Amino acid sequence: MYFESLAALWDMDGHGIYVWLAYLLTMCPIIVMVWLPIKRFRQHWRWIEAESRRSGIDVGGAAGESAR
Amino acid sequence: MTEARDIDILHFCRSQTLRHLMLMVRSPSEVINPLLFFLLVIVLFPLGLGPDPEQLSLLAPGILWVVALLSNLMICMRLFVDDLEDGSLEQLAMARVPLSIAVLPQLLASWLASGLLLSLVSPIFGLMLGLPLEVAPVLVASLLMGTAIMLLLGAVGAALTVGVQRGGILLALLILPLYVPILIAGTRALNEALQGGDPTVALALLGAGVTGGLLLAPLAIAAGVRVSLEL
Amino acid sequence: MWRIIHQFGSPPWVYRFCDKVIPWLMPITIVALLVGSVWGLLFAPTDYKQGDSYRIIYIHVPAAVVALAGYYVMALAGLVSLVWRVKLADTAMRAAAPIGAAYTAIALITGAIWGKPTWGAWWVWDARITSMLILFFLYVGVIALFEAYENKSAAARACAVLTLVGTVNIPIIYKSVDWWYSLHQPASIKFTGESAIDPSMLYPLLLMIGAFYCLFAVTVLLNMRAELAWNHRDASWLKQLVQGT
Amino acid sequence: MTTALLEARDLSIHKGLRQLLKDVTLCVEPGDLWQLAGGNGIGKTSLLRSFARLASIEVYGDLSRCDDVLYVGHSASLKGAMTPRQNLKYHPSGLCTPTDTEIDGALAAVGLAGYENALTARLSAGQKRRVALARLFLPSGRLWLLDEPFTALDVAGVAVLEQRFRAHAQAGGAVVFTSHQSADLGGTLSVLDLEQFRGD
Repeated sequence: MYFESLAALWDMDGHGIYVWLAYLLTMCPIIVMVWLPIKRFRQHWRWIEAESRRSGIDVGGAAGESAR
Repeated sequence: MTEARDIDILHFCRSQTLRHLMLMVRSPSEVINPLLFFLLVIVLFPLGLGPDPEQLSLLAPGILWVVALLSNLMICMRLFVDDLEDGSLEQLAMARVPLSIAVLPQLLASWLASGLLLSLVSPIFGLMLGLPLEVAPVLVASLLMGTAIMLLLGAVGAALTVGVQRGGILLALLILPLYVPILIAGTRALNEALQGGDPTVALALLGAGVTGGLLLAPLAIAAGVRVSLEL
Repeated sequence: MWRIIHQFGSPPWVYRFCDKVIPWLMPITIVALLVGSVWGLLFAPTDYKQGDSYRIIYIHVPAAVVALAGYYVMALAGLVSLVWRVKLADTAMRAAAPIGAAYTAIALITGAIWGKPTWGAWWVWDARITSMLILFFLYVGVIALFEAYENKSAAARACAVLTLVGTVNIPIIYKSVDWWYSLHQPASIKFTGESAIDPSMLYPLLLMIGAFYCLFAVTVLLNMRAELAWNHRDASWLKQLVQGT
Repeated sequence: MTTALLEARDLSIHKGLRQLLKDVTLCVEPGDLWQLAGGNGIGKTSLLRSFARLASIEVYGDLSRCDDVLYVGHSASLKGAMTPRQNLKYHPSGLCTPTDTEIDGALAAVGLAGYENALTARLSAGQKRRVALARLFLPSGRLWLLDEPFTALDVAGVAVLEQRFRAHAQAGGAVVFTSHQSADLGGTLSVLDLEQFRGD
């Protein structure tokens, strides 16, 4: 590792605050950008499940076109 | 049955330009308001920055161009709105002339009534900002070309936002980033002229902008109009 | 003959494509991001001029590169949806716009933070940063236009036109901002360090750029899958998939 | 190219996720008079606009037609600040370059003889509608696509219009118009009831 100790890594002779702040402000949006669509997709998926269970349509199998 | 006479594009463009010029003459406020706006906003800057001519003349190129840009934006906000409301835009799309050519007459008429007048009047406003008269030819030339490109780009934004309620603010958001190169080239031309440098490079760039705009922008305007007609 | 070309890339096909690609692309992206960051932060040598603050380059440059590439991806999707009227290109464009805007924002924020130690000011009107700011407004313009239309198919067509116009203008904007910058401030240190960069610093940078590209692809696919699931919530093919699993 | 002026094969029109019309098939030959009938909101105007190719984003299917088209929509496409004569002379559809005599003749035909130089803004809604319809009396396209041509017209106006339709059909043109009233154009009129194409 380039730095002798963890303290040196954290401090980075004075520039540490900027580097870690930049990384924090990058990783947070990235995590949100990845997590948000997954959450939305799961919501839609559960909604479709509930919808098809509520209207009791047998969608799969030979019936093919849903008997609406 | 009387076969519709074959359409002559030149005649169509001439008659449409005449039509729009006639409409502008009939509603003069549409022509005079942008000029008044231009004057009013220019007056604000000395009030804000102080009356001292040296300082003002340093900032004059930037001020003149930013204000020309904003008044051009104001013109573009009203560009297709009336025609969409009364159905003329629909008929224009139905004309047997390609739509990208059919929109040009209206732009020419708008430019004559706004860009041209603005450019010819700007040396007077320049004087108020301490801009010497020697620079006037470069100012007028750069504004003539600049307002033409800004109208072409603004028309693209106008075509896309005409079908939307309160499309004016949206138009500014879409189009101002595209105005940046014109602003840079225009102020560069003026600054070079002021400092005795050679403004022809910037003026040439503006000229390239006009020809490029005339070629490419109508395609985007036609596509934008077709989208707005779908709503 | 006015005839619409076959609906290439029908929703079910693209949905399955997303389902197939995401499971293996996601881990690759995470690994690449972690390795790149650790490599850049911990193992890469320091820069003799700027000191350790240069390590921000490992997120600033990839974000800037992908932000610009993202706009061209969006313009490509727009072109495909304009010319071949493929509905899926509309969803791709709608998915890519906010992500591209986010990357541009990241590039701006990290650029500003980087500017503080090296140039002493939070905001520096450097050519690169200014062009990035204008690119951000182009993205916001596309998103705003999309939200302004009620009829989303027309919105996609309008955004396609806008992105194509934007694509033509981006090089002009970048060149004119450089030209403007070179007049007022003769080239001081180039922000993104075109100067020959030492290989030990370069490899983590290339890895991070690759990681950001994968991340862009994954987030776009995730957004598209969520969008598809909502747009086709009452389509039978989706119900079968939901029932089937 | 067949002699048909307009040919639509399994055209389907969507509005968002809802399908307005599906499998619309229509072939308009020279001399035809077609009325698109159906309740409100069935999609008459959308179908007519898709024929005019003003609506094309959410329209799928095959549609081919001649280019020589005259379209009159709901709005009268007239400028209030101009006189009826100028409106017709400089009309944006630019279908033809009418001479003044032709314009006066057309305006007289729709019963606006004395109004050539009055400002269009001062005319009543019915009169504005007539100025718009005066375009049918000028040399114009072979295929007419008219949206609710009979609205805001009195009985005399309707009769004049029906007579013009018959004359245009006999001269080898064709008219496709939407109207929820039943127009008595005798045998030549064929009615396309859009109920049969209602989407799901």
